[in-house]
Amino acid sequence: MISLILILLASLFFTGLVIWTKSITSGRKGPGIFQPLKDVLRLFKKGAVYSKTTGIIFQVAPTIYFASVMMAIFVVPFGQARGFISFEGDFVFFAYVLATGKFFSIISALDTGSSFEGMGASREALFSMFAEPAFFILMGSFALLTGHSSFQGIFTAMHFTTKFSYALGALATFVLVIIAMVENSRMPFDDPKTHLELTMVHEVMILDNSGFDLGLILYTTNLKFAMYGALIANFFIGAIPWYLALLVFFGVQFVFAITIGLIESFTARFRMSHNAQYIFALSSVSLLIFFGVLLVLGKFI
Amino acid sequence: MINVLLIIFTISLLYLSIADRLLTYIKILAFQGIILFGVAFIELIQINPVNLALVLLETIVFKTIFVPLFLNYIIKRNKITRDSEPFLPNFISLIVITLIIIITFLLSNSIVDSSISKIYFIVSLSAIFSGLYIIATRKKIITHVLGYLVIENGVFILSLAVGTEMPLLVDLGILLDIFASVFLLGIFVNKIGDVLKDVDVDQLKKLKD
Amino acid sequence: MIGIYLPGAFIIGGLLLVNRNKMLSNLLVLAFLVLQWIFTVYEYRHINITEFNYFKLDALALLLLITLSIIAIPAMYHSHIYLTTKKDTPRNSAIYYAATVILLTTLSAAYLSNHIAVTWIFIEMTTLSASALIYHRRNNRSLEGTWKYVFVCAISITFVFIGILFLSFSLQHRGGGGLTFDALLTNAATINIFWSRLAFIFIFTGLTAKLSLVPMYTAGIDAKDKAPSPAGALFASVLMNVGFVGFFRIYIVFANTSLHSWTNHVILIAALLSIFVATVYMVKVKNIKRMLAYSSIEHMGLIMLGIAAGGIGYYAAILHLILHSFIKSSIFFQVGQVYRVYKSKSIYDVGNYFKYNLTGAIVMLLCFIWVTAMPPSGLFISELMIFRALFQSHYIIVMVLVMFFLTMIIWAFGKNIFKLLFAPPVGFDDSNVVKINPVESISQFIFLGLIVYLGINPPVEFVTLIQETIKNLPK
Amino acid sequence: MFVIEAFILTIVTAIMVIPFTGVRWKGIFTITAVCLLAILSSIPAVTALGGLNTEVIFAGSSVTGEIPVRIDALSGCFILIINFTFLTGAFYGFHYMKQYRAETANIGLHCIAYLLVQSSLLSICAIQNSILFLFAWEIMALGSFLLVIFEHQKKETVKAGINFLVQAHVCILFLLTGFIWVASRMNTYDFKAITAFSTSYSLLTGIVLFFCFFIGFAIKAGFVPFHTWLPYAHPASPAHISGVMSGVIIKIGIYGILRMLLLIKSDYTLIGYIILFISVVTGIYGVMLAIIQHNLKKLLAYHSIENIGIIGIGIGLGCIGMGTGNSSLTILGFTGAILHTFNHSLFKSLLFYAAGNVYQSTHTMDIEKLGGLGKLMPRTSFLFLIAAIAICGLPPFNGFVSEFLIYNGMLSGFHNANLSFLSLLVFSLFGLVLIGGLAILCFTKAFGTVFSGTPRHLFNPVPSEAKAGTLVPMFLIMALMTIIGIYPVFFVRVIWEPVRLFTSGYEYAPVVNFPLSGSLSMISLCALGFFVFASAIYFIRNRITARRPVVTGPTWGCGYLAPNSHMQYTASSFIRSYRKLAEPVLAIHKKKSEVKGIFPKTGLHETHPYDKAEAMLIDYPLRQLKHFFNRFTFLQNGNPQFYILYGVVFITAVIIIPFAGTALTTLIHFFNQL
Repeated sequence: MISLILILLASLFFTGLVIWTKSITSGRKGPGIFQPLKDVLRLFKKGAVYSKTTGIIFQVAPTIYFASVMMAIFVVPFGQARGFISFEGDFVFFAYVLATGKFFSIISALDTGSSFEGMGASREALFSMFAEPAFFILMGSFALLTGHSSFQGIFTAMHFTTKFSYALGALATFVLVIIAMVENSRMPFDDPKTHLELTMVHEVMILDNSGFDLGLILYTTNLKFAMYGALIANFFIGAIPWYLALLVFFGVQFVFAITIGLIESFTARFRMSHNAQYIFALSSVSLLIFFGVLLVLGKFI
Repeated sequence: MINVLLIIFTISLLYLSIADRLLTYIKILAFQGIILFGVAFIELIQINPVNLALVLLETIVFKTIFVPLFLNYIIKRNKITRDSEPFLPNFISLIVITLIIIITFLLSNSIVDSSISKIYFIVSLSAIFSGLYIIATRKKIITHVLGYLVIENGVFILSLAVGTEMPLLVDLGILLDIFASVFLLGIFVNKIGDVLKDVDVDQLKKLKD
Repeated sequence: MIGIYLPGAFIIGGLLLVNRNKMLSNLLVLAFLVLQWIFTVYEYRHINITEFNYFKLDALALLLLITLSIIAIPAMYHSHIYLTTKKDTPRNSAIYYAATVILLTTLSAAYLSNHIAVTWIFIEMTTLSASALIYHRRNNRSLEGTWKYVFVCAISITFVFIGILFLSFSLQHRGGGGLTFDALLTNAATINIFWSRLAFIFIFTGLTAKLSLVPMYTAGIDAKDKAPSPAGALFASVLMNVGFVGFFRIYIVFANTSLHSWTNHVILIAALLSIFVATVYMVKVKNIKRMLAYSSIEHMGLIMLGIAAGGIGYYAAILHLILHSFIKSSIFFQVGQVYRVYKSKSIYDVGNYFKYNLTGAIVMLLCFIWVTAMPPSGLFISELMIFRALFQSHYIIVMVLVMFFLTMIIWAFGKNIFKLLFAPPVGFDDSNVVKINPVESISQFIFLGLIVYLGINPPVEFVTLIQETIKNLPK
Repeated sequence: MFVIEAFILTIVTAIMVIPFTGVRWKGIFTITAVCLLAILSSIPAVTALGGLNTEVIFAGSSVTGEIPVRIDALSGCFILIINFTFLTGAFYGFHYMKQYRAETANIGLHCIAYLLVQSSLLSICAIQNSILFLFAWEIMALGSFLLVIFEHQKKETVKAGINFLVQAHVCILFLLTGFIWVASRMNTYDFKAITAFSTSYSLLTGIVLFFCFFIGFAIKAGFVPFHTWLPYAHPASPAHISGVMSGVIIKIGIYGILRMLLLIKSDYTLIGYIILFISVVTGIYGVMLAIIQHNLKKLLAYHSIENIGIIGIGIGLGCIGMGTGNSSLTILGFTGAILHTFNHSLFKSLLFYAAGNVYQSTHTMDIEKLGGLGKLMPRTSFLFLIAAIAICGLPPFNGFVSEFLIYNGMLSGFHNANLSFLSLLVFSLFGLVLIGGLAILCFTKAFGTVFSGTPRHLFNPVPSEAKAGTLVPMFLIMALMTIIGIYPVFFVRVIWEPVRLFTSGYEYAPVVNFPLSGSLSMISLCALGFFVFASAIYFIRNRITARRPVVTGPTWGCGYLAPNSHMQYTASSFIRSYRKLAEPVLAIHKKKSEVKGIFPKTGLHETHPYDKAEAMLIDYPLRQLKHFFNRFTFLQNGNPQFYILYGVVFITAVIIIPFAGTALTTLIHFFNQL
């Protein structure tokens, strides 16, 4: 329950922080941290323009997208405190429920019958497909390490005992950060600020959304960031007292947001056709983690 | 005496291999009939007279007179060209038939059983294989029949080997002889000549897969 | 009884030959069938009694005689339909009927004969009557088929005769009765190995012409193709059985000598080659009747495999032989109908049979299932047992090979049959298609049912007869 | 006992009556018979699931021996699955076939075949005598063949049918070999002999025997590389047949595998490893090929292969659990497998029915021609959507539950696993996730191009929603899917009995409770929560947006003002980037002419997906074989001289070869003596 509140809190400022970092690095003052939130609220108040081509799917999809992310957030724990929902194998549910949302956003993009939105949809489907194995192998490795298969179980039972396991944690953080980038269509994989539809992923999918729906989608992006931030934070919280944990949580969220801002400021977008390879490389990294876990457990003889 | 006759029979096989004209084939067949008559007469003298008469009648009337005349009639009636038209040159045929005779001779040497005189075995087997060889290497359908008749003669000799103990088998051989020759030639004279103008083997190669 | 049967049947045959009256010929045919059945029933009551020194009805003869008598009825019926629809001249019909009657009579006599020479005579006579049937259509091709059949059969019969001579050489006591199968069997142990080896190989090779096996199967294909379908049915069933009788009786003798395993190997090789050849040509041929003829080769190969494998394979082989007779005859009867619809046997000209003759198409479909030995066909049971026999005698590679070939055969067979049944025909004018009365298919349905019955739930008597047949074989 | 007799009576009566009735009554009779058969067979099935097995032994004949009919929980479970699918199939098919009523004979055959397939499938689950089992098996194969070739005017249909038949025969040959093996050693055809056989001979024997059966069943089930018949048979058949076929006919292969696992006592660990590996490959390969298909039904067919892979993963895990004594792995694996079998039968039949509706209103299955059907056929598209979500294994529907169980099986397998098993587990984890991701790609493509957007092709008449008659059974399936998604605990409890059969062999402490019951109830909570939550938000959204102004206009064309339907993103473009990546593994025949010059002529780009496994394992060997066979076609050359020669050659060969053989051995002996 507590994690839900914290994530909601983090989601309020996360994107703003990213934008703020980017402005600072490019020498501008930049908008306020809550500007994205204000945008969303403004969108909520607006009317909508619907394409003649679209049907009910198009109208339902943003809602389901949002709901799916919320469902995923319910599962995320906060240190020893369970998430809103917690059970054995809940990370499977986490990944799959996110996929449900993605499924809807893809078909809603295709529902517009546009020459561009399908492009984004295609990429979104492909990229997230490649990102998922990495996540599962990562979680599987930790499940193996800890002997638990729920988020909460894994995170509470995880102790970085040796130096080697710190390396594993770092790798895992890296993987999760990249996954978050992919899932949110951020910089090295996608440039949300580009002006060429041909090179966009997420943004081009929602070209036709407007009004409340668009607001919902934008806010969902914030939520998703905060959610991944929370996951990463959980790696470091472990069994420390709640006030420290709170500190760590927000610290991680801050660092995460600023990192994203920095990455976006200083790197260029990958070539679209190479994206798949990079994302797939994540699985390899996760495999490394897995072998690392095997080493820790002494299964490698 | 039997041995002499059988050797002459074998020599007739060699002659068969180099014969060019169909008429020569027929003459050789008639000649073989006479030899068989002699062999049968000497070999089967002890069996019951009715049976012996039948055998002798078959050899002399059927093999030496009736069949050659009939063949002659067919050749004339169907206007078959006189040449035997082998696929292989006669020289090779001669060598092959000689080889056949030699091999059967060598083969029979390995037989340990003494109850059968080997000469029958050698001569009949040579005749059978020579007949098969003639069938395989001649172009005309009529030569197939001729080759078949040579085989029959060979079989007849073989049957003579046990003729005294089992005359029934000799009778069967005769039956086979009459049946097959009459039947094959019958088809020939009635149908093939009418339907197919040029009596070549190639005419009968339509039914295939 | 055979003393009455043979002359009686020959007289009927002779009368049929000279008679030109339609009504009378029908009556005569009927009379023959009645005679045939009386004979069968009588012989069934008097099993294992020697008649006229040379005839003895044993279990195998009884089984095949009953099979023949059963097949004879629809064969005559379908011949009747064939001749009436074709509006043949009375002379041709007369020859056809007479030849069929003589064929059936000589076959029955050949089944019954207990002397190798007598068997040989009757087998020779079957060639004679069969050739009349092959030449029935009286055109170039049928003449060619007849000529080849007669010629190849003449040679093969000579081979058999040579084999018999060798067999007589091999005997220690060459008495008059020395060549009856019973005598051969009792003297099997004292037989001369050298001569009997030669004897077996010659007899076997000679009989393959009738058996439809490699090496002399060739002419039989043309015969089954060129003969009218009802006659083809007889060729592919009872005529093949006569070859089997000759072979099997001599095989029993050899199985009791030291040559047993050698004969098994010879048979096995011939059987495997047969199945292989059947596969090669089943894939290739586009003529339905020829395809069926090749399928007969395949089945005979399977039967021989059963014999070669021994054990349960003996039972399976006999069962397979009988079932195959029924299925092959019914499928040939059905092909007659197909020919009447399309006026062609080529697979390119036929199609959509389902539309033109529903009952016939269903029969054809079932026949396909039955003949390829798919359950619920009884042939499946016999094939299963043959495979089991192969397995038990450690011929596993052979089994795998055969299974592979059978699969290819099913593929090829199925492709053609389904083309016939379902694919629309090219260039076929269906404005006046011959309507075929479903009644004509009843016999086929009965046969199909019989096959299932005999295969899955054989009556005790049937099983005993087969056991009786194979009792003299070593276990 | 009574049930079995009534069962036989029903099927015989139906087959006798149907050919002689009017075309309308054929359908009604069939449905009645299907219902009767279903009810009759479900009675022992339900009691078996309750833990009360039925065993009746018929006397049989001298050939078959005793015919035991045993219905245990595993059979019962499959019987129920079969019955449900066949019922919905019959009701759907009844309406689907209405437009073919002119072909009376064909319909009659179809009805009979349908009944035959149902009854034979049910019998397969119950009969435990090899011969009768093979009989039922082949009747099933032949019946389904007849069902497949219903539209036999089309050349491809007959071709697909023959392909199906031949492979079904290969399948039966493998089974036959296995049964013969057992029968020749144990001298009985009873299934119990298999157990006795595997325990009395070496471990290796058991493994080889199992794989003999496994290949046989795998052909039916469609495991790669034995799957090649499947993508042809499914598109060729009418929709309800595709549904039934994909739903249950291929599942009978799964039944067979499970049955053999119960019967054969052997080294389960090794068996499990192999099954697991094959299944992962099957799953990935199936879905990889599914994505590139342009024919909707073919796409679904390949997807069946994928799902068989998932089921196989479950079985493989369960097997390893049996072998290593990890009972929770066993339970989770088999529960996942059986539940997924059931689930797949639901959503795949639903998908095929929906595809059938599309086919009936548009008369094409080419995805590139379809589009925008969502508005014309809203109910069908809704049903397709639900099924698509379910088949991708996404919550809150049933597909997720079974995949969740399998995932948890993998996770529980992590405990006390050795290195090789762990590597395999990670491989299969990776595989399963990849399968899930690719499935999403596949079904977003399918749904997106068929039902979303604008039509790509002008259909005349304009496609319209299917008749209510076809939709009712579909909604029924959907309801069941939703129920499983929301309340899986009940279903897991139902299949608890069959799963327990697999654990019964343990000497380890028997597990009484299901290991994941807590999670499952949470899943149902989540699913329900998801529904409620999403509806609530949608409700709020509607309340808010109701007061706002709404404008409709053309789709945003990024400044281009005259877009048309051809400019829509197509299915091939949707998967283009995927295709580029997957090309090395797949065989895609491309035909294209580039656009050249300033005033270019028409450009062209066609892709024809093909199956590389099929090309390598079926087409190439067949071609070679044909060449080989063709070399022997000189035999029947029409020349009687040759015919005679064969005889001579045979005789000489038989005489000479032994001589030559002895001579050779003597020679070798001589050289050895030197």
